[in-house]
Amino acid sequence: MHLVLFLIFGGLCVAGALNLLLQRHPINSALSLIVVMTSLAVLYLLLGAEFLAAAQVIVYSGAIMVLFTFVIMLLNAGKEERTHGSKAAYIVGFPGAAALLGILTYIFLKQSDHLGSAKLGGYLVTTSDLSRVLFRDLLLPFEVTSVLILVAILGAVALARREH
Amino acid sequence: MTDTPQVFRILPEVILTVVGVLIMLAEPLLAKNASRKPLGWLAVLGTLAALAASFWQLQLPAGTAFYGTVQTDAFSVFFHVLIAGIVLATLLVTLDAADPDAENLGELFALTCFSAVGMMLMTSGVELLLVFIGLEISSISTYIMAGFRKRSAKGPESSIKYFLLGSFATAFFLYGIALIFGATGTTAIPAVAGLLTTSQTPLLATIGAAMVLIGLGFKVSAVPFQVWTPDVYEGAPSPVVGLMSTAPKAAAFAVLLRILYVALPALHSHWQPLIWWMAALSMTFGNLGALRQQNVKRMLAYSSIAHAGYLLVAFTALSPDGIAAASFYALSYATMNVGIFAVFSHAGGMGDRLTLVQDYRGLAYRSPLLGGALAFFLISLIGIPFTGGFFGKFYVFAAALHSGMVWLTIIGLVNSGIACYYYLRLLVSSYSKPVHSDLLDGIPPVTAPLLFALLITVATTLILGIVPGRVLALAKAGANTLSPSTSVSPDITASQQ
Amino acid sequence: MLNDSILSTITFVPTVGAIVVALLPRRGKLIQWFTLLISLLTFALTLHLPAHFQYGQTGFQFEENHPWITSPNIHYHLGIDGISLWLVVLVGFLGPMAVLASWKVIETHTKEFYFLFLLQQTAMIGVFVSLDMFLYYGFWELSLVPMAILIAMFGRNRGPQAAIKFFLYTFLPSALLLVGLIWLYAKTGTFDFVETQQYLSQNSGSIAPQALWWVSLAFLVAFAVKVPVFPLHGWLSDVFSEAPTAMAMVVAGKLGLYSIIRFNLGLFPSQSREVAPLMIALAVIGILYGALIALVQQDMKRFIAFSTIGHLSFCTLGIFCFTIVGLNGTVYQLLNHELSGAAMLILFGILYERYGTYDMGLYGGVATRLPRMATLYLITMLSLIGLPILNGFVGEFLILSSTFGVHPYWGAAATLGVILSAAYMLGMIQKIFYGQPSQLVANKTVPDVVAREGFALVPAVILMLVLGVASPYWIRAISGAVSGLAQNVAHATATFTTTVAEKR
Amino acid sequence: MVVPIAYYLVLSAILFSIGVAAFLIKRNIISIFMSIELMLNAVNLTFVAFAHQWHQVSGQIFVFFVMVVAAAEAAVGLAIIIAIFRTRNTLDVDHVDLMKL
Amino acid sequence: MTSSLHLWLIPLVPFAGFLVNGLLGRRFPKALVTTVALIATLIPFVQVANIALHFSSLTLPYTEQVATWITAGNFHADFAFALDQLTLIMLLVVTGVGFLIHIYSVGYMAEEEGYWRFFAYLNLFMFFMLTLVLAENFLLMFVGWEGVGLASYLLIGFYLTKDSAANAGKKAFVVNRIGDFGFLLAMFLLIAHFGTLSFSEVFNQVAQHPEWQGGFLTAIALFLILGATGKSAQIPLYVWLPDAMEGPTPVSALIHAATMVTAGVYMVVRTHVIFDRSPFALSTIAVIGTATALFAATIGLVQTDIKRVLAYSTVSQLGYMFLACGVAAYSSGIFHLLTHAFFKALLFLSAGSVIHALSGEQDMRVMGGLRKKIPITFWTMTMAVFAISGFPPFAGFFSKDEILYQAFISPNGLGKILWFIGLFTAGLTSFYMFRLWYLTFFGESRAQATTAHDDHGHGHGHGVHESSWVMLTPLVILAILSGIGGWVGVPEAMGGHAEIAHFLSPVTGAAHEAAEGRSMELLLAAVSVTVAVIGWFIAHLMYFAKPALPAQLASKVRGLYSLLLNKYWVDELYGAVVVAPLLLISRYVLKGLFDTGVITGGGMAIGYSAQGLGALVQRVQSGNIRSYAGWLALGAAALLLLTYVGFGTHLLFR
Repeated sequence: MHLVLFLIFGGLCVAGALNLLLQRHPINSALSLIVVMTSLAVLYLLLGAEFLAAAQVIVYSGAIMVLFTFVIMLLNAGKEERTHGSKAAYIVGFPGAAALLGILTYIFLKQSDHLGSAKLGGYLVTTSDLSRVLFRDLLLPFEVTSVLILVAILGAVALARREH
Repeated sequence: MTDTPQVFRILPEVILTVVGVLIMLAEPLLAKNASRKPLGWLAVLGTLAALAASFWQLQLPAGTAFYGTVQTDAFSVFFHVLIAGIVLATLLVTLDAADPDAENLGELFALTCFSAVGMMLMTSGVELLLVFIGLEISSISTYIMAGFRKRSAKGPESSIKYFLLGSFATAFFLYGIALIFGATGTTAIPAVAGLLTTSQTPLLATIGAAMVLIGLGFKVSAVPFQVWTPDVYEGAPSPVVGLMSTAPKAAAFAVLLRILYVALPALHSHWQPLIWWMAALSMTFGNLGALRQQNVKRMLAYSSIAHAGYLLVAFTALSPDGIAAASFYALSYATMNVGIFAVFSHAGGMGDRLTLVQDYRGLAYRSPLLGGALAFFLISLIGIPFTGGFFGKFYVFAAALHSGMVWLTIIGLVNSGIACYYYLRLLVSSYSKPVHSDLLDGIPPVTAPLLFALLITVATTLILGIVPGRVLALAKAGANTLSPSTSVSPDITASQQ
Repeated sequence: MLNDSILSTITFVPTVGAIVVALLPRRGKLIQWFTLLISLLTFALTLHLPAHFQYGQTGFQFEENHPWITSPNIHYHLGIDGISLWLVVLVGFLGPMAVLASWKVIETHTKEFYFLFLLQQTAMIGVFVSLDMFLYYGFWELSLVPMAILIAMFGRNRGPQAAIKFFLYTFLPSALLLVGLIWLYAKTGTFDFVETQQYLSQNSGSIAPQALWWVSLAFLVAFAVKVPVFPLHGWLSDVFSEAPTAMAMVVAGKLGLYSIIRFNLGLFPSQSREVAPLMIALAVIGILYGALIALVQQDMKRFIAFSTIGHLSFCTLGIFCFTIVGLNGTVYQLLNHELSGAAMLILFGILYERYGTYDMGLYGGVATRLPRMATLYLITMLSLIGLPILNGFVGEFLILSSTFGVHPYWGAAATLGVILSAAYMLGMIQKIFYGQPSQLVANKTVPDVVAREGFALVPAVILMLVLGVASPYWIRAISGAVSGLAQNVAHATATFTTTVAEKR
Repeated sequence: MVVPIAYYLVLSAILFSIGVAAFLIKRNIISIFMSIELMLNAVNLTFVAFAHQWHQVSGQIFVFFVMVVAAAEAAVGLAIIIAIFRTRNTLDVDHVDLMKL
Repeated sequence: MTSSLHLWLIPLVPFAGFLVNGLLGRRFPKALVTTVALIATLIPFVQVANIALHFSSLTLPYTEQVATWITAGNFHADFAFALDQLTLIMLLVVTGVGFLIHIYSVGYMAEEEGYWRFFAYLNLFMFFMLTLVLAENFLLMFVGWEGVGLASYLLIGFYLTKDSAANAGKKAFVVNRIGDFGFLLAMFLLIAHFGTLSFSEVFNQVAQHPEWQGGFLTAIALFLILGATGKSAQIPLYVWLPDAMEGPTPVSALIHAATMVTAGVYMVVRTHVIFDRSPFALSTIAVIGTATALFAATIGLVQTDIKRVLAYSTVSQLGYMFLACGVAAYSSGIFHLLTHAFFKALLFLSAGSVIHALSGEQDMRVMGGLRKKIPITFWTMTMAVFAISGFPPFAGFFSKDEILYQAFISPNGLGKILWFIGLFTAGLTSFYMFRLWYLTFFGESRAQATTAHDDHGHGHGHGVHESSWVMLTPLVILAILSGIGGWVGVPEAMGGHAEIAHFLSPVTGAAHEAAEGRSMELLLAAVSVTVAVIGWFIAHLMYFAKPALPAQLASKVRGLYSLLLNKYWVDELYGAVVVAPLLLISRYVLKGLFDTGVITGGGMAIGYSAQGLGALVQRVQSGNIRSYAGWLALGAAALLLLTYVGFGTHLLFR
C-alpha cells in the first residue's frame, strides 16, 4: 500500500514537473508547480513528517506560489516565444543534466541495499521533538534566519520601490 | 556550557546585526534628500567594533557555542578579521565614491553589514545548516547590491544573472549537504569525520562532497563555474565588486577548508583530483581570458578567476602548511583587490565613467597618488617580491611543491608569468601619455575616506610582503586547529614518492 | 661595528633617498641635486668596502644574518666576496654618472624618474649583496619594475610595448626560477645560499639527477635572458632604443652574469659542466652575431645594443671555460664593459641632446665642430674594442687565452670578434665624426662638452686607463673568490666524468 | 509493505534534473525561477528521506530552513525581476544579454 | 756600469709629450708645441746614444722589470724592458730617424691647422714604437704592436674632412687588426705550451728541448708570420700601405717607411729561435718576401703618383728583408732594415719637399725639369735613388747584395730561384727609381698653369721654390747616412769586416760561411751591379732619350699595362670576395631574416597564439544566462563523473 501511494504521488510529482517544463505560459507552469508541491507534501506524510507536510502545503504552495502567480499577473507575462538565444544551452546543457541524472540514479540504486527501506509510520516525528531540536539544538540558525528575512525584505524594498 | 558566555562566541556578528538594524531604522528618519553619509560612518564604526571584537575573541579559549553550531578558534578569528577588514575598506570606498543623495544608499550600507554577518557565520559555523544559512544571507545581500544601480541597463541584468545562477549553484550545495547527511546521519562538521568511517555508504558522501565543491566552486568562481563572474562584475558598481570579489570568496574558501579538512579528510583521494583540475583550469582559463580584455572590470573578473585557481593550489597540498597558505593568500588577495577597486571606484565613480584600459591613460600624471596606488596594487597582483601578492603566491606554491605537486607549481608560475602581461598593460597605460584627457578631468579630488582605505590596503599589502611573520603565525595556528591530527598527510607522502 | 651593517646601509640609502625625493617639491633642479647627493653618498659608502676587504680570506665578508620569516625558513642574509665586491662599487660609481647624464634630458616628471631611479639602485645593489635566495629573488624581480615603468614613461615612440616586452622576457623565465628555488627549498629546508651549496655538494647522490638538471636549466635560462645570451636577446635592442640613458646603462650584463657565476657555478657545478659546450657555442655565435649586426646598424642605440651583446658574450664564454684565468677575465671584462658601455651610452645621449636624432646617416664631420667630444668618443671606442693599455684588453685577453687553452677552435672563432669589433666601431666613428660636415651638423652650432658632462665622463675615461694598466689591484680580490669556484667545478667534474661514463 | 529509501532518492534525482532541464529550456525568467524552486523541493525530499532512514529529526528541520530560504529568495528574486522588467520591459531571458565576451 | 739604465724613461718621455700636446696643445702657440714635441723625441735619442757609447761595458742581456701588469691564476705578465744588440740598433733607427722627421715636419706642417694634434699623435707613435722595441715579453710587444696601428690610424686620418683619408685610416687599422688576430693566436699557443709570454723564458725552454721540431712551433711561427705580414704589409695584407699615403708625407716617411712597417721584421728576428725550429715557416717567409718584392716592384713600374711609387717600393724592399729572414740571414735582414730606413725616409722626405715645392702636386706626369729649381732636394734624392738601386758604395748595394748572396748560398732548396727573382726585382727597382728620377727632375716642366688638385690645401701658389732649411737639413743628414750607412756591413769579401753581422751574432747566431768563399761573393756582387746598371739604362732610354717611347710601349701591351696600373685589381678582389658578402649577409640574412624574423617574430608569435587562446576562452561568455546554466550543468556533471571515475585513479595530479 505504501508502494502504491508512493507510485501514485511520485508519478504525480514527475508529471507536474514535466508539465512545468512543457507549458508555454508561465501561469500554467506555476500551477503545475503547485501540483508538484502538494504531491510532495503527501510523500512527506508517507515518510512520517506530518508537520512538515502541513508546512509544505501552507508555506510553499500557499505563500511562495501565491507570490509567484501574483507577480506573473502583475507583469502580465504573455506566452513565451521561441527565441533562440544560444544553442550552447542545448548542446552543453542537456548532456550535463542527463549525466547528472544518470550518475545519481546509478549510485542510489547501487547503494540501495545499504540504505534500508521506509515503512509506513516507521518513524513518526512529533511536533514536540521537532520543536525541541529547533529551539534548543539549532537555536542559533533559527535566530539567524531572522537576519536572512530582514535582508530579503530590505532588498525587495530597495529594488522594487518606485522612486519619486 | 563552558564558563565563557555563549554570546561572546558570536559577538562580532551580533554587533554588526545591531548596527545594520540601527541603519535601517535611522534611514527613514533622515530628510528626503539629506546625505546618507552619516549612516555610512555608523556602519564604519560598527565594523571597527566587530573587528575589535573578533581580535578580542582570540584570547577566549577555543570552543563551541549554541550546542556546537558555531566555533571560535584561530581559524575563525583569522577570517573574521579578514572579512571585517574588507567590509571596512569597502564602506570607506563607498562613502568616497557614492554621491550623497544616491537613491537607497542607506540600504547599501545596511546590506553590507548584513552580508558581513552572513560571511562571518559561514567562517565560524561548524553546523552545515548554519553554514548554509550564512551562505544564503551573504549571497542574497550581494545579489541585491549587485543590482544597486537600478536605473542603468546593466545593473539589474548583472543582478538577475548572479541571482539565477547563484541559486542554481546553491541548490547543488544543498543537495551535497543532503547527501553528506544521508551518508553520516549528521550535519555537524566535526561529527561527520567520525561517522564517515562507520557508514556503509561512503560513496554518497563522496558525491556529496563533489556537490558541495560545485556549490562553493561557483561562489569562488573556480573554472567550471566561473561563467557568471565577468558579466556580474561589469554590471555591479565598483565598490560592491570590491566587496563581492573578495569577502564572499574568502568565506566560501573558509567553508571549503572546514568541510574538506575537518569533515571529509578521509575522502581526500577523491576530492584532491577535483581540486587539482579546478586549480589548473582556473589559473589557465582566468589568465588567458584576461589577455584580450579591454574592459577593466571584466579583466579583473578574469584575474579573480585566476587567483581562485592559485588559492585552490594550496588545497591540493593536503597539509597544515597548505591550509595556512590558503588563508594567507585569501587575505593578501583580498587587500590587493579591494585596493585596486578602491582606485577604480574613485576614478570611475559609481557610474563607471572609466571602463576601458585606455581610458586610464595618463592617470599617473593627472593624480600621482591614484596612479601610484594603482601601480602598487598591480605590482602586487603580478607578484613582485616585497608585496603581499608575491608572498601569498610563494607560500602557496611552496606548500604545494612540498607535498609533491611539481607540475601544478610549474603551471601556476607560468600562468603568473602570462598574467603579468595584462596587469602590466594597465600599469603601462596609466604611465603613458593620455590620449583623450577629458575623461580624466572628471576624477574628483581624493577625499579622506578613500585616503584612509588606500592607507589600510597599501599598508597591509606591504606588511604581508615584508614582515608577514605575525599574520603567518595566526594562519598556521588556524591551520593546526583545523587538522590537528596530520591524518591527512602521512599516507599521501607514502603514495607519491 | 660598521662592518656588519655597511651592506644594509649601502642597499637602503637609495631607498631612503627615493622616499625623500617623493616628498620634495618640484622646484627647479632641487630633485636632481638631491639625487646626485644621494648617489654620491652611496658611492662613498661602497668605497668603504674595498678599503676594509681582507683579500686573503675565502668565503663571504661584511656578513649580516638575521632571521626574517620563520615558517618558510628565510633569513635576511647579506654578504659579499671578491666577485660581488667590485660589482657593488661599480653600481655605486655608475649612479652619479647616470644622474649627471640625465640632468638636462629629463625635464618632465623628474620626481617620478629619480624616485624610480633610486629604487633601481637599491634593487641592483640588493641582488649583489643578498645571500639568501629568497631575498635575492626579491631584489631580482624588484629590479624589473622601475625599469619597466621608466621605459613606458620615457620611451621615444614605442615605449609601452618595449616596456611590456622587456618585463615579459625576464619575468617568464624567473617564474620557472622560482619553481626551482622552491624545489630546492623543499629538498634542503633552507634558502641560505651557503647551506644549500653544502647540502648539494654533500649528498648530490640522493637527489634525482634528472630533476636537478631541470632545476639548473631553469636557473640558467632565467639568468641567460638577463645577460642576454644569443638566442634570448630579443628585448635588448628595443629597451636600448626606448629607455632613457640612465636606465639603459644599467640594464644589461651584470645581474645575469653575476647570477650565473654565483648560482649556476656555485650550486650546480656538474650540470654547468654538462651544459658548457652549448653555452660556449652560443657565446661565440653571440660574439660574431652581435658584431655583424652592429656593422650594419644605422640607429645608434641599436648599434650599441648589438655591440653590448657581442661584448657580453665574451663574458659568457669566459664563464663556461671553468678556468681560474677565464673566470677572472670574465669578472674583470664585466666590470670594464659596464664602465665603457655606460660611457658610450652617455656619449650617445649627449650627442642626441645636441642634434636630436640617433640616426648615424644624418651625422658627419662632427669632429671639426666638437673636438673634445670626438676625443672622448675615440677613447671610449678604443677601450671597447680592447686597445692594449686600456681596460677592454685585459679581460678580453684573459678570456680568449683561457678559451683557447680549453677549446682551441672556439677560441680562434671568438678572436675573430676582435677584428669585427674594430671594423664596426671605426665605421661608427667615421660615419659620425669624419668627412665633410653633414647638412644637419653644418647649420647647427652646439656647445662642445660642458662641465656637467665632463664631470660624468672624464673620471670614467681616466678610470679606463687606470683599469687597463693597474689591473692586479682589482684582480687580486676577484681571483680569491673565483679560484674557490673553479675548484668546486673541477671537483664536480670528477663526479661528472663518472656520471658521463655511466651514461654511455 | 516497504518502499526502499533509494526509490525516494531516485525520485528526487529525477525532479532535480527536470529542474535543471527546465532552467535551460524555459525562456521566461519567472519560469526559470520556478525551476529553481523545483530543484529545492527535490532536495527537500532527499532530506526527508534520509531523516526517515537515520531517524534523525534534524533532516526535517533542515527542510524548514530550506523553506525559509526559498521564501526569502522568492521575495528578492521577484523584486529583481520587477527591476529588470522596469528597465528592459521584457521577461525573455534571451534579450537579457547586454554584457558579453 | 750595471746600474739601472732607466729604460722605462725612453718610451715614457714621448708619452708625456703626447699628453702635454694632446691636452693643452690647442691653447699653446705653435712654437711651444714644436719645442715640447722635439724635446720629447730628443731626450730618448740622447739617452739611446749614451747607452750606445757605453754599450760594450753592459752585461747583456739586460732586463728591467718595472711592475706587474696582469696576474690571474697561473698567468703572469708584467711591464718589463730588455736591451740587447738588436734592440740598440732598432732604438737608434727609431729615435734617430724619428727625431729627424720631427724636425722636417716642423717645416712641412707649418701652415696646417691642427698642428698641435699632428705632433701629439707623432709623439704617441714614438711612445708605442719604443714600447714595441723595448718590450721583454710578447704581451708588452703586443701593446706597442696595436699602439702603432692606432697611431697610424690617427695620422693617416689626420685630414679630418677628407673622406678618402678616413677610409684609408679605417682600412689600415682593420687590416692591422687582422694581423693582430694572428699575433693573438700565436700568444695563446705560447701560453698553452710554455705557460708564459716572456722572451727569455720561452727561448730558454725552446733551447732546453732540442727534440721539439715543428708541430706546435710551426703553428706559432705561422701565426707570427700572419701578424708580421699584417704589420709589414706583405702579401696578402699589404693593401693598406698604398692607401696610407693619404696621410701627410712625414707620416709616410716615419711610419710607413722607416719604423712601423719594419716591426714585423724585428719581431721575426727577435723570435728567430722559434723560426729556426720550423724550416717550413722559414721557407714560407722567404717565399712571401720574394713574391711581395716582385709583385710590388711590377706595380711600382707604372704608378704615376710619386708617393704611390715609393709606397710600392717600400713593400718591395720589405719583401727583401723577409727574404733575408726566410733564409735565416737575420743580421743581413736587420742590416737592410737599417739602410732602408735611411734611404727610404730620405726618398719620402725629398718627395715631400718636391710636393711642397709644387704646392701639393703629387702626379709625376705633371712634374719635370726641377733639377735646377730645387738643387739640394735633387742632389739628396739622387743619393737616395743610387742607394736604393744598389750602386756601390751606397748603403743599398751592400745590404741588398748581402741578402742576395745569403739567398744564393742558403742551404734550403729554393735558394737559387729566390736569388734569381731577387736579382730580377733589383733590376726592376733600379728601373722604376730612375724612372721617377727622370720624370721628376729631367726634361722640361710639364706643369700646366693651374695645379690639378690641391688636396693638401697648403700649396702657396707663387712658383716652384726650394724648401726652407728646417726641411733640408734632415735631407742632407739622411743623404750622408744613406751614403756611408752601408759601410757598417761591408763583407770580408770586399775588404770590410761585416761589423754589423758580428755585432748582432750574439742575438741572431753566427752567420754561416759559404763553402765557395770570397770569389763567389765578388762575382754575385758584380752581377747585381750590372743588373742595376741595365735598369738605369732602360729608364734613361725611355724617359730621357725618347720620352714618347713609354706611351707607345704602353699602347702595345694595353692589357698588361692596365693590369699593373690597377694594382692587379687586388683591392676590388678583396672587396668583392670578403667585404661585400660579409655586409650583405649581416644586413639581410642576420639582421633582416634572423633578428627581426626569428627573434622578434618568435616573440610575437607566442604573444598572438596566447591572445588567440584567450579569444577562444572568451567565446564561452556569450551573455546568455541559459548557456551559462548549460556550462554550469556540464561542469557539475564532469566533476561528478571525475569523482566517481576518479575513484582511486591518481591520474595526473602529480
